Amino acid sequence: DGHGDNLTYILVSHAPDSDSWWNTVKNGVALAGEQMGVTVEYRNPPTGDLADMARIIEQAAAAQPDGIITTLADFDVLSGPIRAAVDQGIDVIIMNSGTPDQAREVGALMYVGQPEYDAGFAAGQRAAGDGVGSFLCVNHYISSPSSTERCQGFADGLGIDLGNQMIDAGQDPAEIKNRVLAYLNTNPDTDAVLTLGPTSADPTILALQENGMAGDIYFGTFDLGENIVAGIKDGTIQWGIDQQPFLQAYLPVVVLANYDRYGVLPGNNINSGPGFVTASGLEKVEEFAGEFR
Amino acid sequence: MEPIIQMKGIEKHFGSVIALAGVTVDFYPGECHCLLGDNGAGKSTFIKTMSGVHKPTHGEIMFEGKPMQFDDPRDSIAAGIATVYQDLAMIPLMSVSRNFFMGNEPIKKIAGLRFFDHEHANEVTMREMRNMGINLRGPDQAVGTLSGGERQTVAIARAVHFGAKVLILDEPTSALGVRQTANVLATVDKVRKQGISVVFITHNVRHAMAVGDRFTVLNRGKTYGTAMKGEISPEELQDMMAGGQELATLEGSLGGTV
Amino acid sequence: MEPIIQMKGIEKHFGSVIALAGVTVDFYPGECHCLLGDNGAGKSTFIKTMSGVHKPTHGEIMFEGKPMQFDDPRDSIAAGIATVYQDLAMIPLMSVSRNFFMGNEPIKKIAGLRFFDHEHANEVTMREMRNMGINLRGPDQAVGTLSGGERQTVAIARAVHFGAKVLILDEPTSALGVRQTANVLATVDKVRKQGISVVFITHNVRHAMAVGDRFTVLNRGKTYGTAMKGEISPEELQDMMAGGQELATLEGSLGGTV
Amino acid sequence: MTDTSSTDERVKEMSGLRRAMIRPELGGMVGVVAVFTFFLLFAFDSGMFNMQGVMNWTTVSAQFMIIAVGACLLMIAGEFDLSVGSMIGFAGMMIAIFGVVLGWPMWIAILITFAICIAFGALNGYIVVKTGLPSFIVTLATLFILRGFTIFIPQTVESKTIIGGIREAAEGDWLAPLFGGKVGGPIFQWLGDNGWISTFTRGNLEGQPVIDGIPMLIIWAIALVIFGHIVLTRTRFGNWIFAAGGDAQAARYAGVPVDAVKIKMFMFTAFCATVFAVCQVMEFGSAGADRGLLKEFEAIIAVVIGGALLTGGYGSVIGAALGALIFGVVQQGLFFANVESSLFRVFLGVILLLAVILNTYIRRLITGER
Amino acid sequence: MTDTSSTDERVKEMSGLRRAMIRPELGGMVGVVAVFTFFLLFAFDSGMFNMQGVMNWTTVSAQFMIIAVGACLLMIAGEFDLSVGSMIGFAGMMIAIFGVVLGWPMWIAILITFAICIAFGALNGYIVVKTGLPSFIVTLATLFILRGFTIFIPQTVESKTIIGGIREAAEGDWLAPLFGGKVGGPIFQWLGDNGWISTFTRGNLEGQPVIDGIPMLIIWAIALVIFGHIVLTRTRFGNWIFAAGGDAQAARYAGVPVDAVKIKMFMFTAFCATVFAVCQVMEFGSAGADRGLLKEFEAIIAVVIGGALLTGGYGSVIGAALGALIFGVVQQGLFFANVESSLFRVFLGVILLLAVILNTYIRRLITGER
Ligand SMILES: Nc1ncnc2c1ncn2[C@@H]1O[C@H](COP(=O)(O)OP(=O)(O)OP(=O)(O)O)[C@@H](O)[C@H]1O
Ligand SMILES: Nc1ncnc2c1ncn2[C@@H]1O[C@H](COP(=O)(O)OP(=O)(O)OP(=O)(O)O)[C@@H](O)[C@H]1O
Ligand SMILES: [Mg+2]
Ligand SMILES: [Mg+2]
Repeated sequence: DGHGDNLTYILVSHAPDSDSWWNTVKNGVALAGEQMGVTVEYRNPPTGDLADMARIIEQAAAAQPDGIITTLADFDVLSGPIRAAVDQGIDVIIMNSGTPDQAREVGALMYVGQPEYDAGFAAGQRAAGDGVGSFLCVNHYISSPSSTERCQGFADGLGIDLGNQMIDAGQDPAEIKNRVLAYLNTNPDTDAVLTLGPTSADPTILALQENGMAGDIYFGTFDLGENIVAGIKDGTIQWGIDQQPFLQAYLPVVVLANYDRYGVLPGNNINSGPGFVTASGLEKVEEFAGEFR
Repeated sequence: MEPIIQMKGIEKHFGSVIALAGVTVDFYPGECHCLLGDNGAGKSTFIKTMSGVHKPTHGEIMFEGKPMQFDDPRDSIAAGIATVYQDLAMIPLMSVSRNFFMGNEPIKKIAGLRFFDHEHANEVTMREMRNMGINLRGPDQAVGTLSGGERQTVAIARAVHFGAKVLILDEPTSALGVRQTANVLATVDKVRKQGISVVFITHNVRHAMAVGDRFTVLNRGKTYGTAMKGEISPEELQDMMAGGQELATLEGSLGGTV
Repeated sequence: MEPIIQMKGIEKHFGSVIALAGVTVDFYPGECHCLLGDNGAGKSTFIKTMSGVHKPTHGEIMFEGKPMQFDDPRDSIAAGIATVYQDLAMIPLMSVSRNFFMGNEPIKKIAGLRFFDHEHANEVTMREMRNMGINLRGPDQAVGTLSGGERQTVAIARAVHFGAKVLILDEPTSALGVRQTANVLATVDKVRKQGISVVFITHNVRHAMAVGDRFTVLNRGKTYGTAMKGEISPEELQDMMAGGQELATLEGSLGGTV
Repeated sequence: MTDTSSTDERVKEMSGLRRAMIRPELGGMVGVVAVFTFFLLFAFDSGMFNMQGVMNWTTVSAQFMIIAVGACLLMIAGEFDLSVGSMIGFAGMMIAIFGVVLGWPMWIAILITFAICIAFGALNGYIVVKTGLPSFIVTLATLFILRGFTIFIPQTVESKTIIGGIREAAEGDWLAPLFGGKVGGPIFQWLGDNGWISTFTRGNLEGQPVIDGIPMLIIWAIALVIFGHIVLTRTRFGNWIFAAGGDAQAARYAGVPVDAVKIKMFMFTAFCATVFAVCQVMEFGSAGADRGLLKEFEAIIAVVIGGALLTGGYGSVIGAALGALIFGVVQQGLFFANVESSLFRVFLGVILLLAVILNTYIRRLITGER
Repeated sequence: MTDTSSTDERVKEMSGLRRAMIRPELGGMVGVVAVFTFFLLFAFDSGMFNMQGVMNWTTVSAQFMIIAVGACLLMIAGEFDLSVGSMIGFAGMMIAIFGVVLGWPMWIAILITFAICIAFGALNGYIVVKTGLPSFIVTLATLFILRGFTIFIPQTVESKTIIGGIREAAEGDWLAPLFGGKVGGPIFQWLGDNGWISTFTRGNLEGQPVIDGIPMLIIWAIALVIFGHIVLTRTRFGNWIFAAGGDAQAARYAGVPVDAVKIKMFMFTAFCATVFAVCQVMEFGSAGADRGLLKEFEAIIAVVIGGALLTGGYGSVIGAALGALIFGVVQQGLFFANVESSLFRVFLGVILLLAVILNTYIRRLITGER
């Protein structure tokens, strides 16, 4: 229809490029770009350094795209470059991390995502309802603030102190597995396990299978993956919190494209999560886990 | 008599430096051939082309009458050339006996598998070193704890022990004491008598005269001349070694040869 | 005459190895004192305790009559002792002139700031090397491209240039050609005449006899004896250097001294 | 022989015991004793020393051992390999691509992966020996290149960075159990039935023995350590490894095929990394683009704690194995002892420092180094 | 002087131009030309070469330069420092702890942080020179220890791993703008007003120049490069740095205070890392436990691309700065050129390899190395 034919958007994430979860986001933007007929580029700091990410946002602004979609992993670091981009007239949508308030503060159009602390808190409340009184948080990315927020939110939701219940698990599956085993061995009265993504969930499933606690101990996890879905199916995992990264990537592209073309904009932020995925209704999740789920 | 090695018109360039500008020398079995010359004349470079460390830029090497190309010291060792380099080939952290047998490890078969025969190695090492006049504390002493002269002796003993047809010694006596020097010269003499061709580099005219059968002087990368024993006096030889330039004279007693 | 350095009962142990077992020697200004002895006798270790590389396990060092402790080569250099070590003190990747002035960089003031005076350094280096009989390609040539003898010459020229009261030379001539050797010996002679105390280590009896005023022989970490010039013949000296043990004899011409 | 050494009056007496004690492995042994004493005192009732606990830190240590053996021999040969971690990720991903995405039989996938990875190791070695560049730089480049491909390939072909389903694909394969299986299951069952070893008291495995077999990972670790130790100390090739690392030029002069030795050691390191990767994907059933991150450092640390010299020419495989054991025990022990887990890095750094200082002292005693 | 060199008939002629060209920096220069040619061809209209784009890769390069200068001098002095990255994280966290958590005036926080970090650098150096251990191992230990504290301290005192509010705490401080400020704002305003540089064409900054000043980061980078270059090539201390790295024993024999030189270089590296960290926290306003990850490698890579020898004794600060420029331009340029980001590592690895091979060739020409 001739409106805004050559639209270009850039999505900037904070994830190191080996982080498997972000793959769904890449697939989401690719699909949205194709469907909307726009170009979407994906960029991220290779080592996950947020200061590098700030430079990438500056770089993105210098490239003069029609819009930027970015995470707000650390408000202090990223607010400057994002505001600068907004100030020069680039439309910005915040996705994944940060809060709706922060998004408003930097002048973004909207926020699409799942506030991490809130998601952890909701999960904690749910677990408290199920009678959980103590837990183990398997943090495979200890230096990232959002990981810690999830654990903290969960503890607060349970109404207990986080204390020593969060372990720095590292990224190696064997080490994660054996650290979980070691912790549970030393603290056999632990009621629940919380993992923060496939990286920590997959080895934890194996650990629980090995020490016989699979299905016995309360097990919740953030984010989905093939093994997590299988775990939910066979009852090892009670629930997975799906923040639907696909939507976090897909929707902003659609919103921006329509905004640029027709000036239409939803009136509110979009919470893509937390959605609790349980054993009921798993087929679609199963089919697309790791790709679109 | 057939020469065992013929070096024909050897040239060697290092980048913009011409270290050898065409050197032709023949080496005969049973003879001790002394290579003499000023510092930087190219002696070490020359014998390194013989032992496969450097590939000559131009020129030909004939070994036992056949053209030969050594790509690696391994090849020359396999052909029967043993070399004692000026920059020593010893591993300081390894024991004397491991160093002695480096590259020639004795093998003992156990259940069909080939193992390093440490007992044999230790025994031979101690014996050979004693023959050279060095009493080791033990075969497992690290080479790094030996004095410079002691290391030199290990290198020479090793080359003599494994040397087959040609033995090249690059300034072997320079770091040695009087007694060790006498031993090395006696060894050279003995080896030569066994029909082995010895190439001997030295700056000491007297050492050269003592064991040499033939003398070749290098000067600035070229052959300055070759002489047989008896054809030349120590004083003449010394003048040639200094490249024909005048020597600084001492008022004192340093008459004659240095 | 007052000795400039007195070494009294120096002992040096390396772990379980006793390298020096009590050595006492005095060094006088204007004299060339030759240190002789077998390989591993402890000569290098001895002069290293003098130049601050090693700290003696026991014993005392008196410098100009006062007890002195050198914790570092810097201290001995500051006191006026210049040393040419057997294991050379050259940096291969650095240029000849930077090596020459290493530790003694000439300073030029620009706007009150102290800068390295490269022109001066280059000029002095070229001149001093030419005096020693070495023609450098240029002062910025890397030391790594020099032959062993050429490097040795740089080290000696450097020590002579900066040496103040004592010049220690550990086997300086061992790697040198005839011409360079003559130069070094002439230099030692010249330096000595300027009233500097020279400590000269060598295995070559003739070099020792040529420039030495006093001869001390070490044997297995102990003093074997000291003699003045004229009191001793080359043959006697050679026997002492060999530690009194018999020399291997050559059938050939190697009569007299090695 | 002894009489010769005793004739040198310049050598002080050294007792036979002291001489027997002073070995390259001594530092590692002291470390092991220290570490175990520490945890026996502070974490005895934490379950660290019951069957399950022992199996726990043994498995972690075995993992370190597998890569430490390769790193150790390579380090003794005078080089090191920073691409081990990336190689682990890459190897796992290749198995997933061949075995799951392309659906080839698992044994073919495994063998091809071994071939590719060993070829990469050979390439590393070839570049190092031909250009004379430090291996630090060359393998740093490979680190980036391999990791880049490990992320890029699965993303391009499958649009994901974790590929699962490997366990299913390996079912019934003859080669896969050699990496992912467990041995001795019946024995443990029998032991458990007779009450010789404890059984689970909770959960759905209640009544079964706490250990259901020894993972092949541990068998591989032991086999590689023995193999490496014998090659290094008892063969001609072992002498060449020492020589190549001690002084490559000197070794070359003496006729040691230094380049070949170094290249072979790079290949062996790649082999060990691949063994690690295959065991891992077989156990966990998936390959991820972020597997093996920083493993190269852990291998180097274990080797150095075990007494090897970073600059080559000195070290011991047994020492490296002890280093790996220390590393594993400390890492898991801190969890058993309930220490704040972010302090693990601080501990690791301190232990590393202490270990190398001790080892340097021991090495000086042995070699009489100047 | 020239006549002396021309008297040696054994030296082939070398043209004056060739001789002037062959410098340690040559590799870096060739690399810069190659990289710019590449991106001018493939990313010209991507915004990479407009004012804003130039500022973007300049800033990134300046960041690399700051740590590369320290790493370069240290590497020439024969050591290297793997703890740079952890030091950056640690320094930032210290400023946050002192300035925000404890609420001290920002200039005190900055000065104390400098003091602590330089003391850590000195400790690194002290351990290295006193024990004779390779700096790889010692600083690897420091890497873990510092990172451990950087995670542990904020978690203990604040129970989070990011501490913000630094910009607010630094308001009105006299020292902070030296790191976080921008200079030349009025000039750019004037340039923009006169149409000399482009201005924003939309948004609420419309009409303002696209660049509102040069960040102090860039000023620091330039100042450090100039300082490092002069010290290295024109002073006595510079000669000592070369000597200490070329052969420590030989330098010691010649009376160079090698230990002091090395310790000072470790301190200077720590200083550079702290400058980096302070600029970063002042610009971004928060300190995080994961800041600086892997920066040590980036510094080493820049230095090596710039022609320095990993084993010490050879290199150039200008070269290191060019290396940092190449690194920065490539990293940002690939984003401008929209290359798949996982391929960045592959590029980096390949560039690193090519650069060192070129540099080795050049070095051999210069030094006539054997
Ligand atoms: N690898 C090399 N690269 C550059 N130049 C070299 C190399 N090897 C030797 N040269 C040069 O070649 C010349 C001959 O050196 P060589 O070592 O052969 O001399 P030499 O006769 O053995 O001297 P000396 O008696 O001092 O040992 C010297 O000028 C030296 O600088
Ligand atoms: N740092 C050290 N550690 C252990 N042993 C040493 C050390 N330095 C020297 N030695 C030993 O001390 C003894 C004396 O060595 P030194 O180098 O002083 O002998 P030297 O008289 O200089 O011999 P040469 O004539 O061969 O140079 C030797 O046996 C040597 O092995
Ligand atoms: Mg020579
Ligand atoms: Mg000596």
